[in-house]
Order: sequence, then C-alpha cells, then structure tokens
Amino acid sequence: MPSEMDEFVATAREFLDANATRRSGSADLPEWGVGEDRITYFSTDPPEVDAAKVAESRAWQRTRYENGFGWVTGPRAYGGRELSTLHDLVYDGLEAEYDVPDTGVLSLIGLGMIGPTILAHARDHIKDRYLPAMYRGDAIACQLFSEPSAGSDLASVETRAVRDGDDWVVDGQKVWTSVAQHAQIGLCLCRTNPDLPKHKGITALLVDMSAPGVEVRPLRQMSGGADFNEVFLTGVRVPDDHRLGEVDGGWRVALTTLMNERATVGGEGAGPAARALSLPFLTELLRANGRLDDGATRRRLAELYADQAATEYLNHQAIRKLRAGTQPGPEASVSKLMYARNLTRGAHFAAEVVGPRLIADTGEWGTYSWTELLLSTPALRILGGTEEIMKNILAERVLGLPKEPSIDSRSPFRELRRSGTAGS
Amino acid sequence: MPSEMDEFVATAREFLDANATRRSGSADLPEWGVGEDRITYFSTDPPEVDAAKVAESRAWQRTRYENGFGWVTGPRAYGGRELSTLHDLVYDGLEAEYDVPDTGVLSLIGLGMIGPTILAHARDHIKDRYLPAMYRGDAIACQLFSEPSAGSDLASVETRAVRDGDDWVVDGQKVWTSVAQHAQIGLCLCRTNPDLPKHKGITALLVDMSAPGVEVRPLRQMSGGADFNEVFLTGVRVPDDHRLGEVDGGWRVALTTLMNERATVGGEGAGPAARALSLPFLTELLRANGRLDDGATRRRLAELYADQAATEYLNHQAIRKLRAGTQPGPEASVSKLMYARNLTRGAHFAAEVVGPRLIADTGEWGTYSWTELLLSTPALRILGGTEEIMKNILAERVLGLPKEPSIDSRSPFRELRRSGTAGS
Amino acid sequence: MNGTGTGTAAPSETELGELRAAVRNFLAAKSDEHAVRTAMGSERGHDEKVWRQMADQLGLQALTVPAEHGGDGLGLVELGVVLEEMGEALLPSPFLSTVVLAATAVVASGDVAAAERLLPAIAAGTLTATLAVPDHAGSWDVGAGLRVTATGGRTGAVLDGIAPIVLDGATADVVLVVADGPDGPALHVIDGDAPGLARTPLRTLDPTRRMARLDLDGVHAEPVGDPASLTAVLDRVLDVATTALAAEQVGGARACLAASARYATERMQFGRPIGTFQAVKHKCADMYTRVQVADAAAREAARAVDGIEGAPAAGIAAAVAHSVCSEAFMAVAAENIQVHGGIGFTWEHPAHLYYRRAKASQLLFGGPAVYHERLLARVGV
Amino acid sequence: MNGTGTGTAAPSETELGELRAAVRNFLAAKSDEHAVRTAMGSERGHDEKVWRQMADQLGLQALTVPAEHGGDGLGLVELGVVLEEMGEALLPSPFLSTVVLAATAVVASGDVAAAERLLPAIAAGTLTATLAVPDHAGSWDVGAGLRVTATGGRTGAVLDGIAPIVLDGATADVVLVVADGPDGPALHVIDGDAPGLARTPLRTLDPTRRMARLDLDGVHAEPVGDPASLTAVLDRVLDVATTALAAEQVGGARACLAASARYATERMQFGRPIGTFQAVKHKCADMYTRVQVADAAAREAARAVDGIEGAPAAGIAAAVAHSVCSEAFMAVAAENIQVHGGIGFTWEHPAHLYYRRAKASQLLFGGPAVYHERLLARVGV
Repeated sequence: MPSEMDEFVATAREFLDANATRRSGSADLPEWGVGEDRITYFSTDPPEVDAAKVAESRAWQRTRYENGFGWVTGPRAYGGRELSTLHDLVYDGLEAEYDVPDTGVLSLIGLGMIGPTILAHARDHIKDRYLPAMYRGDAIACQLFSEPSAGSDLASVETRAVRDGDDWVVDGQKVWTSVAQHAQIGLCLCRTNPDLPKHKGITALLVDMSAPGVEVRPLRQMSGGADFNEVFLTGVRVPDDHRLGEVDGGWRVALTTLMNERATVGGEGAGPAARALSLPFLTELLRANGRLDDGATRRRLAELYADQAATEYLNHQAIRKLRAGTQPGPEASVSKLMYARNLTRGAHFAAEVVGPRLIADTGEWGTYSWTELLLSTPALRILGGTEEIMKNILAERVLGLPKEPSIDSRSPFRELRRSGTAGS
Repeated sequence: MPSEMDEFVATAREFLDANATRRSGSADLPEWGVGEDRITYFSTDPPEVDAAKVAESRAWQRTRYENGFGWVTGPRAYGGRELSTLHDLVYDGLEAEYDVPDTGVLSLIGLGMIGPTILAHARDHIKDRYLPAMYRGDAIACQLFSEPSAGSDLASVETRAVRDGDDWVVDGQKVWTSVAQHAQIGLCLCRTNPDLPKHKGITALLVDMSAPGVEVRPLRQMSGGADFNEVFLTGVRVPDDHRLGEVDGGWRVALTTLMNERATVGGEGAGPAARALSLPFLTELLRANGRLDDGATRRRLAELYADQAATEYLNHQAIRKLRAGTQPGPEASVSKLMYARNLTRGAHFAAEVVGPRLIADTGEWGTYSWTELLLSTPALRILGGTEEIMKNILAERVLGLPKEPSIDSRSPFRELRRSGTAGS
Repeated sequence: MNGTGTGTAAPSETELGELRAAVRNFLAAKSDEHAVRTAMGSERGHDEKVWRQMADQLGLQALTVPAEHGGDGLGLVELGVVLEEMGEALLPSPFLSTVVLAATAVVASGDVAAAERLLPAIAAGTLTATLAVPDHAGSWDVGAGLRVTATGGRTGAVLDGIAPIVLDGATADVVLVVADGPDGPALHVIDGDAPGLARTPLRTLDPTRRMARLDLDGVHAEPVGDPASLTAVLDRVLDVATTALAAEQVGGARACLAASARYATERMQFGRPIGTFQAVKHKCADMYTRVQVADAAAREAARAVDGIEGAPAAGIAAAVAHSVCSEAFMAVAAENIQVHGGIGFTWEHPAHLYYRRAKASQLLFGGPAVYHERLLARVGV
Repeated sequence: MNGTGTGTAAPSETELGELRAAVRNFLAAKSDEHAVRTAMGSERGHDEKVWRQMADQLGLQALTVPAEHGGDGLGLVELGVVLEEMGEALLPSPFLSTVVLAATAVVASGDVAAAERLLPAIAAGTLTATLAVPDHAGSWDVGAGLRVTATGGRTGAVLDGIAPIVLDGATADVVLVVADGPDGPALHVIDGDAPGLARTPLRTLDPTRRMARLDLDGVHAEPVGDPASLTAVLDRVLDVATTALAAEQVGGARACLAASARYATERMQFGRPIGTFQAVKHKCADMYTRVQVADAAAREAARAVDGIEGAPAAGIAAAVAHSVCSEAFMAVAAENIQVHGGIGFTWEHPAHLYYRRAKASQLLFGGPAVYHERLLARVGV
C-alpha cells in the first residue's frame, strides 16, 4: 500500500510531467568549453533580460500555485497544503529534475522569509490580502531591515515611524535590499520609541512599495552588477493595520524572519558558482591548463574537494535530521560558513590555475570568466550575517559561552546614538 | 683612521681569539644524518648534564666580564662599558663565529631583563651587591611574575606581601619560572594593597631564592622535559631595602622588565629548532624521503622558506633601525608571531614528510626525532605572551585601535576577585 | 542524495542513542583520565580487564562480526558510535587493531576456515589480533614490494623479513601479515608467540596507542584467502579502517571542543570569563565548525561503507572522511592547547594526549600526502 | 648579515624620506580616488598630464636611468619608495612598463645604441615603452618557444605572431619584444605605430592597469643586444620587476591596512567602535603583521638588487619578496573588505580596486605556482 508520501510524490511527478520538460541526465553540470562563458555567484542580468526572467518566475509560480504546489507547507486557507517541510524538500528535489524557471526572486526573501512572518504576525485581513497574492506569484516581497549605520547590529535601526491618525509616517534609509526593484511589498523595521532600549522600541510595518515617498536605487557591487538596492523612505504613509506584531514589539517579528533565513541556508550548495567549482568542471580546468599532473595543484584540488564533499554530507545530515523531525537550529550557520569558505578557496584556486589569463580577457573560454566569481566571493562572507556574527551565534547559542559584557542592550536607544557619535 | 666601532671590533676579536676557538665555516648548521638525532626547541637535559652546562655558562660569563665584555651596555660602576645596544649586537655577531658555551641560562632572563630592571629601580647598595655578581656569572636571576590564576592578565597577581617591621612577608605561588632551579635571586611581583585597582597595589621585591620558605618544583611540559618551574613562597621574609620602586608602584617596575623582554625577541631566529627547519636541512629531509620531486611538497617548502626568509629580513631591518638609532617598539611582536608560526608550520611539514615513521621510533635517523619539536611548538604561541595578547598590543599600541571597554582596571582588586569567583 | 548505496536500511537513532549511552557509561567508569594514564604507563599499554569487560558486559568486540561467526553482524554506523566514544575517552585498547583491521581483513578475504578459527574468539573478546602491511612507504602500497616474503606452498608458508611499525604488534595474539609470495602479495596469519617471531615494542608519539616492530625469521604462517583478491581485500580494509578511525577522531575532537568551551566559560582573566573575548569565542566557534563538518563526514562514510540507501560510494566517502577528520582533529587538538594557555602545555593536563593522538592518527595510514592522492584516485582524477 | 652584496652603500633614510614626501604630496594632489576613477574610465587608462608632471616636477622617470643616458642612476631602494607610494595611491600609469620593464631590459641588454635612442626619452618622460615576452604559459619561460618569430638579419628584422597580454601594450610608444629568431630567442624593439602592428585593448580585472593584445604581421623591428645574453637579461628584468612590484604591493597593502584601522576606529556597532571587538582588532593586527613582513621582504630585495653590502643574493631576495608581497597584498586586500562589511563590497568603495590590483599583481608574472618553483630554483632546490 503506498504511503502518504508516495502519493505526494506521484501527484507531484504527474504535475511536473504535465507542465515542464524533464532534463536529460546531469544537465545542470556545466560542460567545459560549451555554452555561456560566465562563472558567477550573483545573477545580475541586463534590465530587459531581468524583467523577462521575473515574468517567467511569476508565471511558473502561478502554475505551481494553481496546482497545489505553490506553498506546500502553507495553510489551506491561503492556498497551501498544510504538509511538512520534508514534503517541501521532496518537491524541490523532484522539480530539480525538470527544466523550469528559477523562482528565487519570489522565494528567497518573499515566500521563504516574509510569507511565514506575515502568517505569524499579521492581522487576518492583511493575510487574506497578501499571502495568496504572494504565493500565486503576483506580489513580490522584500526585506527592509538593513541600514547603512546599523550594519551587523540589526536592532540599531534608525528609520523612524511616527504615528499620525490611523497611519504611520516612515522616514529613513534601508540598504542591501535584494529584489526591491521588483517588489510590491516590503517588511520594514522602524524605530517607534527611541526612549526604550534598542531591541524594544522597534515596530514592523508592511510597506506598499508603490506608495509615494518610496524610492529604490540600485546599489552596484564590486563585481559590477547591481543585485541589491538602497531604499529611501520619505514621509511614506503606512496604515496601522499593516503593522505586524505589537507597537514597539517589532524585534520579535524580525526574529521570525531571521529564523526562516537560517532555515533556507542548507540549499546553498547549488547555484552556478558551486557547479563551476564541482570536481568534473575543475578537473577539466586542470586538464585544459596542463596541470592535471602537477602535484601541488592536485593537492589543493583534493583539499578543496574534501571540504566540499564534507559540506555536502553536512547538508545531507541536516536533511536526515529534518526527516527525523528535528528542526534546524543555529548550528545551520556552519553550512553557511563552509559554503563561503569553499567558494572563496575555489575561486582563488581556479585563478591560480588560469594564471595571467585571468588578468585580461583574451577571449579564451574558461579563463577571464573566473574574475566575476573572484569578485563575488568577498560578499559571501558578509551578506546575511558576517562571519563574526555567525561565530558569535555558534559560540553563544550552541556552545553556551558567555556573552560579551554589553551596555547597549539596556540603555535607551536615544542615548546610545549620542554616546556612539561621541565615542567615534 | 679606524672608527670607534672598528676599534671595538678589533678588541673583541682579540679577546675572542685569545679565549675561544673559531668555528669552521657553517658549523652551526646541522648536517643530515650526522650527530645527535634530536630536534628540539626546549633545552631539557638530564640534571647532571644541565648542571655541567650551567657551570660552563658561569665560567664563560666570568671570562667575558673580566675582559670587559660581560655587560657591554652597562655602567662602568658595575663593570660595564657604557656602549650602545649596537655594540652589544656587534659583539654577539662576532662571538657567534666562535665555539663558546651557551649562556642563555644567565642572559635570557637575568642579564637581559632583570639586570636592567634592578639598574633602573633598585637602591644603590642593592645595585652594588647584585649587579656585578650577576654580570660576573655568580648570580642567576629569575622572574617571579606569572601566577596560575593570573595567566595573561599579569597585573592580577595574588601573591601577597605584608609589611612586618623592616621586612615584607611573602606568601603565594608563581609559575612558568624558567631557570628558577639555578637562580640565586628572583624579581617577585606581590599584591601589597588589594583595595587599590589591580595595577596600583603591586610591589616588586627582590627575593633571595635560598631564603627559608622558597620552594622550587619542576613543571613538566607536554614535550616531556621540565624547562619551567613552579615556585612556592611560604612566609618568605624580604628586607624592605630589597624592594624595587615604590610601595604599590611595582607595575612600573614590571613594565621595565617586560619592555626588555620584547627587545630580546629579534634574536629568536637562531636555536637548534630554527636550524633544523633551515632550507639545507629540510632539503636533505626531502631527499632522504624521496620527496624532492613531489610538487605538493615542493610548494609547501617554498611557502615555508619564503616566510622564514622574510622573517629573517625583518630582523635585519630591525637591526638596521637599531644602527640608525631607533629603539625597537611594540612592533617587535611581529617577529615573535612569525617565529612561532614558522616553527609550527615547519614542524608539521616535517611530520608530513616523515609520515608514519613519526608515530613510532624505528631508530631511523631524522624521523621520530621530529616529535619533540612537534610537541614543543604549541608552547611557542603562548610563552612570553599569548598570540592574543600580542595582537592586542599591535592593534592598540601600533595601529591605535581603541581598547576594549574594561571595568577591571578601575575597581579595587579585592572586588574583582570576588566578582570573578562569582562569575565563573 | 542520488548515491550508490545498495539499499541497506539505516539503524534507528534511538538504538544508536542507547548504544552510545551504554558505551559512554562504561567508559566513564573504566577509562577516566587516571585510568588512561595508568594504562599508557603499563607494560602492555592497555587494561586487559577492561578489554574483557567490554566483551562480557557490552559485547563491543562482537558488534560487527558477522552473525554466522558469533557476532551481531552490525555495521560501521553502529561501530562508529562506539569508536567516537572511545576516541572521546582516549581509551587505550587493541580495539582498532583487533575488531577493525584484523576482523575486517578476515571477513573480506572470504576465507571461511580463517573466519571460523578467528572471528568467534574475537567476538568473544578472548583473542586480540592485528594486521601488518609491511610496505616500504608505510602507506599500504603493496605494489612496490613488501618487506616480508613468504616461501613454501599455499599451506604452511614460512615468513621472513621485517614489519617495522605494527599497531599493537607486541601484544596481539595473532598477526595477519601481508607478505610477498610466489603468487604476489598475499595475506597470512601467524601466532603472536610463534617461534622465529621477535616483537620489539617501540616508543610512540601517542602513548595511548602502542606500536611494535616484528622481525620474522622463518615464522610458520597460514595463508588467508586468495592472493588474487588481495588488492580488493586491502581496499575494503582501508575503507573500513579509515572510516572507523574517522569516528574515533571525531570523538577526540569533540572532547577537545568540550574542554575548551568549559575552560572558556570558567577561566577568568581581566575580570571576565575568557570566553567573553571574541578571540577565544571565535576560536571555539571555529573548532565547533570543524567538528560538525568532520562529524558529518564520518557519519556519511559509515553509511557509505554499510551500503545504506542514498549514501555515496564507500571509497570516496571514506577517503573524504579520512582527510577531513584527520585535519579537523589535529587543528582542534592544537587549538585546545591555545585556549588553555600555559596550563594546556603541561604534562599533567590531558590536552597533549589528544594532540599526540591527533597527529599519530593523521599519519597512521600514510598521512596527508597519501590520503589526498588516494582521494583523487577514488574519484578518478 | 653575511650576504653577497657587492658593497654599494645604502642611501640615507633622510634622503629616502624626502623623496617619499615629495612623491606622496604629488600623488595626493594628482591621484586621489576621483582622479584614479577618472583615469581608469578613460580611453588610454592613465592621465598623460600627470605622466608629464611626474617627469617635469619630480623627475621620477629618470630616477633609475643611468647617468650616462640622462638619468639619476639611482637604484631599486629609491625606486621602491616611489612605487610604494604609487601603489598606495593606486596610480594608473605606464610607469611599471616604461621605467621598470622596458628601461631595465634596455640597460641589461648592454646595447648602447638602443640605450641612447630610448633611455634619454624615457628619463625625460617623453617616451613610454613596454616589454612583451610572448611565451606560451605567460610565465617568461622562453625556452618552450615564443608566439612571435623574427626573420631577417641582425638588423632590420621582421616580426610575426601574437603577444596575447602586454602591459600598457595599446599605448606604449615603443614595444620591446622577445621573439624566436634564427639565433634563438632575442630582444627586439618596434614602434607602437609600426605598420603591420594591430593593438587591441583588453578588458582587465584591474582597471587601473591596462593590457593589450598585439598582433604582429610583418612588423619592422630593430634587434636589441646579443641573443646569447637574453636569458641573463630576462633574469635581471624579472628580478628588478618583481622587486619593484613588491614595493608597489606593499604600498597597496599599507593603504588597505590604514583604511581598515581607520574604519575600525570610526565605525560604531553595538554601541562601540568595531575596533574594540577582538575579531576586528586581531584581523587588523594580522594585516599589520603581513604588511610588516612584506615590507621587510620588499626592502631587502631592493637592497639585494642594488647590490648593497650585506644584502642577500638578488635572485633569492627578489623571489622571496615576490612571493611574500603577492600573498600579503592579496590577503590584506581581501580582509579589508571584510573589516568594512557591506560597504566594502560596493562598487563605490575603493576596497575592490585594491582587491583587483592585488590579484592582478599576484598573477602578472605567472602566479603562485610559477613563483614558488622559481624561488626553489633560485635557492638551488
């Protein structure tokens, strides 16, 4: 008798067969010397290509949603199926065998992090209004958390929200906002009471990205593309019913979002950069450069591969734990640390193999193209939490080491700003 | 017309030729497969050998002293020559060409660090009594600073000294005391006023190591030898005229000692461990193990050699600066950090080349003998200031980065101890 | 998860947890630091009473012995749990030589007579054994010739030569020896007290794991298995042994991490626990990261060697685990000394025992140069 | 200090300090970040006015040109000071190609006619030049054949082939080319606007240092020097060039360190300057350590190349400096981004310009695999 999971797999397979084309073999492994000569972590495309890809993403997400695969773990009331995270993973595994549009623009931030936050903290009519729209692919959501002066200290947001009748009026600046240029809504952390300690005076508001006063400017990163934005908020009016959680209780809302960010980390082993650093591709790189018999190069390849494989095994283990019912905790940061480390080492390894042909574009396939990856890897050690923040989390929350003595968690935020400026 | 330095060199050469034998060629480079099969950083010997070596050291120091080379930079009143640090270095350079006893047991701590401290802070009759005796080789001095509970936080000494008439009565325990088993005197930091902040209630006393209540116990380190001691002080009476500096002003005295410790660091490039990791010796190691053509091994050898050579160049530069009249500052810690790093990497490199013959003593020359170095290198990153302390010094004193907020420099020492115990 | 495992089901976490608790309790009682130091200073290097109790009370020696030869027929996943605990406790014991090297070689050889003679006794804890692969480089490279030769027929061979470093070679009741014979390298078994066999205990870097030199002068030996399959047998033994060692290394690394985290929490400097300083805190986080990755590698290798569904190829996963766990344990054991500062490099503190174990384990099957090339060979580069 | 230097006296620190101050003031005025970004976006990749002012106001191009050819006849110790400052300011300029590569090659060739023709103009700042070594691996390994061949006699040769990556190749007034000729590889000089020469500017990782491809189709060339001494000439050019580059790398690394230290002091997080956190503080200390060691290596190499008394052999010290400074600059440039966090990987922040320069410099003469083996060759291993 087929189990419930077997049935789920069968339905999913049926849906995919009907709506997508199955890839042949290992089609997601790039082939040496064939196809586009681009090795990148970021996905920057020219605007017209970008727009077309977003449209394809939305369309595919709608197809998923209409067939019951848009939000596998979500409540039925919002078009979900109320199945487990494992079902979600299983579906992803199946879908990876098909040639379908990448829906990262919708899912990485919006569906993966903001959706669960709205579900946990918004009023019912706000859920009704946005959740189906998001999971149907109509509404893209972004995360308006980071600010230039706050950096790793997320709770130091300075963007102000002041109550005015039924609305809040928001003024401030956000940064490192991915997908903001495509987004319809943004979850925004605002300082509503500077007289409280910094974690206590924050309120979370759901901002309409098309509202007057919202301006999105692309932020060009060192590798040349603009995968992030600055978002300027000037007198933006947000109705109070778009508030998530309590007034001054936004930090709890932010934690829901951040927990969901960590939970998505395990899947980072994929992507074009990771595929370019896969053993078959690197082996061809060595062969093409006559370095397959060089002991020093072989040694570094073996070290790199061992760490890559072990990181992959770590992800397998996380999935097994998930299957066994254990939710991932802060130890998931290990995966992110290793991923950044492996990609960084891999990029420098490839650079060394390519040698001088990395410094100027001679047009030879598989040489200068490594520069883009090399210029992307520094960001990996910073985005989504610097290495230092990750290590603090591991040491304090997993190993139970004592926290650094801190004064700034208890003082009123207003005074911190003052002393902060004075102390610099 | 010969310069003053030329004349100094001529006198020194004359003295050395008359009292020692010149080495032939590069006699201080160990030859592969020849001689004692021992590769060590520490100098542990069996007690009888140790005693004989100390006697030889004392004898050679007396010869130096009687010929005006016992304390080149010291005042004439105490048998010195009142010449510059550069003269001292030049003499050391010349002496290195001769086969003379190693006088480290006298000079590393006593003559290099305690002597200058006594000169700067002791009363005249104490200087008269000890300085000539030390530089003549009669009195060996040790440094009674470190304590088990203080660790890197040197100013947290708990050894108490209580005034009793003209004497101080000292009780406490010191640790990591090298040469204590041979020493006649020890410079001891004592807590004399626990109601003052920790740096302010310390007094420096010169302890007679043969006084009742002084007990020296060897401390065995992980490599097997006992190059350090624990020193237990139980009701030890020290006359007040043996105090250095002011009552409760001992931290300034300690700083004089520590500054002189840093100044001696540059010379660490020598020693049997560094020689074993020299390029010719390592080349023979590779040849003997058939690894001279292995690319991976060659690469690591080149990396190691490049760092060793650059560290040596850094020492050359420090000597040139000294010649130009610049006194070494806290940046000398770089040399210590690099020395520890190079030796550690070198030991693991050699271990890899030797392979399984490192894990059991087959009697084959140049294989198992690397274990002693491998078991000594962890200490290099800790002794004389941990890497963490060194990095703090570089960042704060050289780069001018702000200090960590600290509460313990202002609170009375007595309260720190209490809160310390509660907090652990 | 598209691996090559042949479909064995994985044991349940509950069962593994019970096994772990039993071993942990046993070792807490029998192999605390005092017991370890006593054993490492003793003539034989391990406590024979503990060895018998391991068999009698927990049946650990029987765990992976096939059921038809008196064992439980379990796999590396279960054995890994045991070895992890042994590594954490630094237990001095002929377990790796007897249960992992020797028993695996006998099973892999397919020699039923040898299996019947040796395995029940190993399972019962009444026989210790080891395996000597006296190649020239110490890296199990039998193709380049061996330092022991076999003469005589397929029955009743005579061995001559030297095995320079043999794990537990001075105490093992029987020794399996790979020797160059008329049909190429072949596996043999000799008695530990056979005439013509001289066994010399050697000084070791790791005093909790003994090594000996064997001098063989006309030693009577029984052939084990078919020389034609020797390469396959040794490959299998190496996969199993490096996977078992990886689990032990993870246990050792975990002990170092725990010691550092505890010390960082308790030790006060500058008026604060040293664990509040980021330099120490991040060192501990780095150690944790290494341990987690090593742990995953060791477990995946165990699953692969056991042929569990979805696991990668055994040869690859074992080589990955050997490399990753060797380096993780070495790094963590070294950092543990740094976190402890001065006290960490005294003879009295256990930190150096882990450091010694880590380095000796890393070099046991050839060391980094060998295991990196072996990994590349296994993935076909 | 028992080196092999031939006894040249070292220049005084006072003179070097004055030179440094003059160059620093000049670059502060002419090569601030805005100027660098303007130059790197311009067609030729550098500001020709600044190039002329460098010559007219400071005479930098003349510094190391021999006195008999219109220069000051100074050495690498002095040039190192200049290049360190240029590296710190990231000056886009054909200085490395003209003054270091081309002028050194001409001087080393001993060809008096070529020297008289080219060096006075280089010294005066009226001629830019470069050197193309179109070997197959990009590592100056001329023994394995070259991609440009020379036909015709010792006068008036004709060059054909490709030089795939030539520093400042699109703008240099003259190009020295090593080409395979009837007498083996030999040095030639061609005009930048010679008929048959096609120059294609290439996209570069480091936008402050331009590269071009040269296609040579029957280009008229003058031979320079004796082909028999070519290996010695190239060895000398490589020693000088890697030593000069090392100084530039130290300057770049120093700029990164200064930026990190400044940012760590000013940037507030969690109510404190981030420099109070040990993670950041020790990162800066590590950067400082690397910079100090690199600085010492670069200076020692300069003294060695200048033959100053007590300095080590030039070939060894230059190879050490190339290796150490390449890796130090790369590490420090990468860490600088980490200290800066998010702002550090924006296009607008200068951190990536140093990162690009660091990687491009590291690979300019072949990269790590090449420079490590070159070092071993120089020390005879």
